[in-house]
Amino acid sequence: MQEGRPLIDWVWISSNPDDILERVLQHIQLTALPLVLGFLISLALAIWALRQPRIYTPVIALTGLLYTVPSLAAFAVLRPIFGLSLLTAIIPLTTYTLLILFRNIVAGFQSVPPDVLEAAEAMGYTRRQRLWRVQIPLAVPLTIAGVRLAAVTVIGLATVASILGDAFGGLGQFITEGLQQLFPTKYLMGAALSVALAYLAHVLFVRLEKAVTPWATARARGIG
Amino acid sequence: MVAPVGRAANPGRTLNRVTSHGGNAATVEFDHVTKHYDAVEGKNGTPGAVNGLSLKVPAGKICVLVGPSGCGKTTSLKMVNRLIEPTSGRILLDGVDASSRDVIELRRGIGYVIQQVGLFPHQTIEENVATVPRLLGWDQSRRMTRASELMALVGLDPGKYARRYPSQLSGGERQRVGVARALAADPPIMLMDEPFGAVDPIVRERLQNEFLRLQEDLAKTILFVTHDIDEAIKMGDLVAVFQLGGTVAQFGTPAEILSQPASDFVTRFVGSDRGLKRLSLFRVSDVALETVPTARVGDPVAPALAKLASHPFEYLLILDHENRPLGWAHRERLLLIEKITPDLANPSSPVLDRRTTLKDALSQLLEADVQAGLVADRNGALRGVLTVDRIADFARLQSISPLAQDGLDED
Amino acid sequence: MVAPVGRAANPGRTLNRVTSHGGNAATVEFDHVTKHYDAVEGKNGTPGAVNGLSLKVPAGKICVLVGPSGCGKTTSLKMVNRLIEPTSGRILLDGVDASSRDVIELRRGIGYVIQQVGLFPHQTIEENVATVPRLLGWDQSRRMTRASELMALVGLDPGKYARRYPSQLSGGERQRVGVARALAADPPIMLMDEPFGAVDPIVRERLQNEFLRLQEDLAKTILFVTHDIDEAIKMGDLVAVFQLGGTVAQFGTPAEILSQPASDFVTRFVGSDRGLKRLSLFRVSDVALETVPTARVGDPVAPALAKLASHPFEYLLILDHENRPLGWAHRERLLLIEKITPDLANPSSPVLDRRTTLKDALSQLLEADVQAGLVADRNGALRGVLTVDRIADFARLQSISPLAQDGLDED
Amino acid sequence: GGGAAGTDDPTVRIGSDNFYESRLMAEIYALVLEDAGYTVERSFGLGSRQERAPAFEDGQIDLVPEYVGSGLGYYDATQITGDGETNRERLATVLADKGITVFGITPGEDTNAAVVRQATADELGLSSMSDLAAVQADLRWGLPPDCDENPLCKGALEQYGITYPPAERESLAACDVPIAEALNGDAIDFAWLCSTQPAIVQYGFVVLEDDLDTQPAENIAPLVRNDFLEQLSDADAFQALLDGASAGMTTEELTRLGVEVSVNQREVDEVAREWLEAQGLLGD
Amino acid sequence: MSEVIAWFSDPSNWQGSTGVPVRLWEHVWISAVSVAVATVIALPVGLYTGHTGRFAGVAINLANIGRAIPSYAVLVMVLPISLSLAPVLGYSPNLGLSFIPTFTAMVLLAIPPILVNAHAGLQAVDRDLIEAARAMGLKEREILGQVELPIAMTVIVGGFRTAVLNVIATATIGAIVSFGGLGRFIIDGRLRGVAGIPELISGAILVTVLAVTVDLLLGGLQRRITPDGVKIAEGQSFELPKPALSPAS
Ligand SMILES: Nc1ncnc2c1ncn2[C@@H]1O[C@H](COP(=O)(O)OP(=O)(O)OP(=O)(O)O)[C@@H](O)[C@H]1O
Ligand SMILES: Nc1ncnc2c1ncn2[C@@H]1O[C@H](COP(=O)(O)OP(=O)(O)OP(=O)(O)O)[C@@H](O)[C@H]1O
Ligand SMILES: [Mg+2]
Ligand SMILES: [Mg+2]
Repeated sequence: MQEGRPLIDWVWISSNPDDILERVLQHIQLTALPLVLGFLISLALAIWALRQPRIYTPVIALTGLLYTVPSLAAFAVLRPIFGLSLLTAIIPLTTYTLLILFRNIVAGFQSVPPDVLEAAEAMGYTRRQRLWRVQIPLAVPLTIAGVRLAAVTVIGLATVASILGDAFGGLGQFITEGLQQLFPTKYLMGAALSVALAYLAHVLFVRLEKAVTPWATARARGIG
Repeated sequence: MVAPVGRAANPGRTLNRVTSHGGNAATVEFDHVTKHYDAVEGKNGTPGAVNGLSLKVPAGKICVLVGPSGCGKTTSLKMVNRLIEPTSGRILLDGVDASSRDVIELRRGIGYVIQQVGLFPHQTIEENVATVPRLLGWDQSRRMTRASELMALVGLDPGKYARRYPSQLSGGERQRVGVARALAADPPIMLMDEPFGAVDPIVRERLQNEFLRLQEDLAKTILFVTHDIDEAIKMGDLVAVFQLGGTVAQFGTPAEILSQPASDFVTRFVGSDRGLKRLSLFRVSDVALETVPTARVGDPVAPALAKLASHPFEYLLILDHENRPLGWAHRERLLLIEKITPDLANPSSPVLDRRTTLKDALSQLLEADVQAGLVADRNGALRGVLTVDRIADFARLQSISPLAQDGLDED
Repeated sequence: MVAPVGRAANPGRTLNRVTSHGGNAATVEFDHVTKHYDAVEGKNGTPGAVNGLSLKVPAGKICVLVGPSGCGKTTSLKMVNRLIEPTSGRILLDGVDASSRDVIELRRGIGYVIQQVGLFPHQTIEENVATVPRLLGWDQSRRMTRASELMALVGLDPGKYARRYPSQLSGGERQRVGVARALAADPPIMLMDEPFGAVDPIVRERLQNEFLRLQEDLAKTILFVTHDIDEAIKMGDLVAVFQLGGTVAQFGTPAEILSQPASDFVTRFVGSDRGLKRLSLFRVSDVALETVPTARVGDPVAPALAKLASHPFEYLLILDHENRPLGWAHRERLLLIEKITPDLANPSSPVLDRRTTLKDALSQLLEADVQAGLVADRNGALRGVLTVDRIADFARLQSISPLAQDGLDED
Repeated sequence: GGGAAGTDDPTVRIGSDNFYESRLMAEIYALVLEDAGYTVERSFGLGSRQERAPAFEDGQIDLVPEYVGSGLGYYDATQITGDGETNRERLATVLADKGITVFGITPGEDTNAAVVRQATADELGLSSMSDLAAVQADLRWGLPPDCDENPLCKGALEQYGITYPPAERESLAACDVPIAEALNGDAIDFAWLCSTQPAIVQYGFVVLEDDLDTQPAENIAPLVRNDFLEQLSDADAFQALLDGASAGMTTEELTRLGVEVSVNQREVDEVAREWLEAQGLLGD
Repeated sequence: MSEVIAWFSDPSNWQGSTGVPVRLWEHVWISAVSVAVATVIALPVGLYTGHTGRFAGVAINLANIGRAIPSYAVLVMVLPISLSLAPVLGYSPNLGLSFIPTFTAMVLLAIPPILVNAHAGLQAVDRDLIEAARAMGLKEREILGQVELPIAMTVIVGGFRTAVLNVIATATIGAIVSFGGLGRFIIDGRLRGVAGIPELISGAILVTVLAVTVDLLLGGLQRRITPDGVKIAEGQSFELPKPALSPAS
């Protein structure tokens, strides 16, 4: 660290807005793709588990297993296979979302009150109608809570993708570069921006949850 | 012979207006229906949740299934819309075996109301009510019209409630929405499982009355589950008393159940004040009234005194010019005067409406100074006097030959 | 003058055995107590959940707080054990301001039973019951003894239930555990908030009776919340009818409330069969019985016929040698014989226990062929005859001067 | 722009390892090529040589700056020498089989440097690596995790009479930030750094002379895939551009630019462009 | 794959200070210490906010967002600080080099799930139950200890499990700052490129096996620590196991 240089170098920040924006967008991409993919996979698994409760435990075990694979190792193993493509970064990040998303989606479906399901059945909803018009909408709050949690987690994890190369660096790139340059502004900003992004995602999903569940009472929603 | 009242507690009701197959209603018949639950993980199966149930509900009638907890009421109900399939036996709807019909289409033609209401929390009241019409593919505007209509029918202002969510309603309001939703596609049959069980007694009473008033016009065939015998008597054209083990201890009109309990179990179940409960099935208009000595304001006293002399009663009932009763005057107060004046009248008797139930009438009489109820017609003119004795006599006659009294139309 | 019955529906009960300060009981007094809730996040505060409540409950009595939903019953109750602190006013327990006492120690001396029971799911029944003794530092064996004792007291076999968990009990059994737990440290005061609200009517009736029987021995001071007026009348020595806005519409004995409702609200709240309800406060033994012509089996017929001649009644009541009534014989059947034989007796009248409530007695009379109830003493010997007219007369007298009839001991 | 590039010339995919100097050289080459009208795609920061080399051999990138010593060592450690040009030729021979051409080297180099704190040097009288053997037991050694299999690490130490593995050893990647910090923070007494690493200047570390010449010459040269070169309209011009850029990069310049990036915390692309402009290597 | 098997069957990988047993022990040790310290920090906070409802929004939001803090960044950011504090505070610089940065990163990683679950577990306890306890004269401390904690224990241990899982998987990064543990195999493997992949995969397998084993053990603990009455009650209302990882927070 050079003498006299402030911990946070505002000049650098203000003179590199494009760089910062590019990295932020990259980070968002690194987070959003795994989230979407992970969500689709988890939803399918959850629907399957609801029809076939037996698979719940094995799926939890498997997704739990994937969750514990150290990310450094996952990236390193996948790189020779998938090369420098985005897939190498996306696959491990996706697998990390599965445990959280699957559990929450299932919990969401389970939170549908049995009397509501029975009423739907008694009114002559077909299985499909019941799924799409009753179960899925009512599973939304817990599902979004899961997506929110997964988003925050992946935003943190995505910083590790920078080991794959600058192209997948996202905000992790600032951390890597900042350390190589012994430039606190950079690595602090990398960390701070990823936390800020997490906060934004948090707020976004909390808002989204409110917006798509106008029926929920404030109490049912709880905190966090 | 006295014309019986199916359910007199709701004075506005005229049961007989509903003709057997009039309106949109269907017969429901249980034909030796049995349901055994399979043993599920750890739990024992129930040997017979319902055992050989045979029961025929005429179209347009309310049949109440009543009994202690766990006796198979809900199970019986759910077999009608095939939420549960019977182990054996058939359920016939208008003579057609329910099991032969497409289950989705069958259910859309059967309204279903449950204690927990089961409203869709994510849909507005309007959307909830229009659920079955939507399933049936009605267009938007027709659905919304229907929803408004039904909300008005169950006493909810559509302007105020249409856009609310169930969580924004009180328990009583939710129950009404539940009823409206079940009625949406004008189903010939309604199944109601303790629909008013979760609301407080005051609200429950109101909902019961409102529902009976509705049913007057709707004339659906209704299976109604409750474990409250008073509710059963009040709501039912027919009552099936279930006992543990899923059998019917007695099936009949409320009057039959109250006057001739078929077993000790039924006797205990209907309770120790059975005699009084039975009085609530009849109305003042069902009793032959007594005549008492009367005189109009302005009449000379002498003939009135003469009437009194030939009567065991010591009071004269004073009427106004339109024959409306003003009150009683003791014989002795008449001795010194010439003309009947209004100030002689002591209004210490209850005035009874002809549609008051005998139970309420008796209650009012017991509290009165002069235990003779003045019964007036629509214009307030005296029709006669009801005494405790008359009620007692009536009750005695009824209990001697209750079946002869029972005029419920059979199909 | 007739001795009134605090709560006659429980025939085994003798209220007056409890002396005012006898047993372990305390007076509870509300002295101008008001509670305003603060507005909380979004919700408006309630201007006055309870408004200037003044009420004095003598030691050893059950005071029922009854009223529609939201009228402040629960709030009032919770101020006694300071789960809620009053905005103004004082609550005195045996004359001592509750707010001046250590809140933990105060609460350990007040039993608390709620509708949801609030049993600890992670503790066995035994541990649940012994909660307060444990807090008070009793040793293990004393706690377990006490728990067994209490379980037996509320009718749960300790051998069978002690080691179970709450989730393994039925609703009614859980309520009993709730009561046992509240009684564990023999607190002088019990607060019960709709304790029997969640169980079905049959179980509720049983729990009510059991509790009244318990209270005979325990003689706690009890504040009991319900919204069911029948329960209030049955359980209360005193009843406070609350109305919306947190004020007391009427405070008095059940008899007062029923015979002299203080306002339209109370009238509507107690219901249209108030007169009959009031009859349930009295017992057959409270009514002056009629004497009728009687004859023993084996007696000559002639004197009996003579008695009948001097009596408006046309039936002779035939007794056995121990004066136990056998049944009625019409005058005409006596004309051709010489001695009274048992086969003359037609047993078509109800036999009434002296402890039967008048309401039940009336109900039984109304159903009978001969509407004259035979009242016997402990040995079955005839004490007299109760007719519908006698009950009607009794009711009229009661409603003329109900207050004079009311002999509930005051402190 | 100079305009050496033909219109049909393919995009140049340039890679680099994940540290500033490799990025810097890659950026210099990229800028020169762009200036000449080539289209460049940057895939920098691909990790260590071990991770980057497979990607390069697979053809996922076309060009990468390489240290001729370590680069040769990666394939055949027995061939390395202390002379840059020799190393380049040998590396070119090795890579010819793999379809890779080695362009001209920079005059400057960045060798592996055995480094101690000034205080340690003073106290123990250390100036060359030969001095280490006598005090080896007193030192806490910061060695890369792969030292065991690396002749330039384990082999070199043993040549200096140091018993391997030393008693007190921390596993820290060479030339990286943590190892420099650890040395500065007195968690280790000996570290393998890179000779141009700014931390040496910054923290005043003493570079011990490699008196037995165990470390190879580490001049830098661009490695280019032949299949890429074949697609160029003028491969010679292409090489001339890069050789021209490499020619100006002396050890002093490398060190100075390293300080610019790591100590003055300037952006690599900015420093690279500035240097090229100063060298007059950019068209305008 | 066969190379991975070969790696596992090579006795040299199982011996000495760089062998699997030592690395495993180091890994377990750092994980245990970090989670323990995180528990000491997070549990009281979660219990406080859960019991009182006070500061809940702040604490839970912070904890939730804290999940996004990159452990790697924490590690290298702490490194210079912990090294420079060594002479000041008098601890060994070696601690400052490897233990303190790894430990700090792991503690920060473990705090959010423990805190959030402790909070959510207490919040989920039926309010009537707490009121009943209060009415019986239980002090706030007793309510927490005798009612809320036992009932919330399942959820609380669930958060602990998540924390342990996260920490075991992530403690590998300690190898970057010369900390031992199973991360050594992964980091070293990476440095050795293609040749190191068997070692790297072996390391990853060891980490995963460790994590899953510990998770199963904790699952057993969780079941054991859940009061019987609560288990029975839940058995009656749930068909599938409840999510322990993310209690809808
Ligand atoms: N799905 C099921 N599996 C096994 N047994 C069941 C099932 N549903 C109900 N039973 C049992 O069948 C019997 C009848 O149940 P049902 O629900 O019909 O009673 P109910 O009369 O409606 O009682 P309640 O008044 O409590 O609602 C009970 O003994 C009940 O325990
Ligand atoms: N914590 C609170 N904050 C604000 N208002 C409250 C609170 N608790 C109760 N109230 C309000 O105070 C009034 C009285 O409530 P209380 O619970 O005492 O009624 P209740 O008579 O017990 O009713 P119920 O029969 O429904 O139990 C109601 O209007 C209620 O909404
Ligand atoms: Mg039922
Ligand atoms: Mg209440």
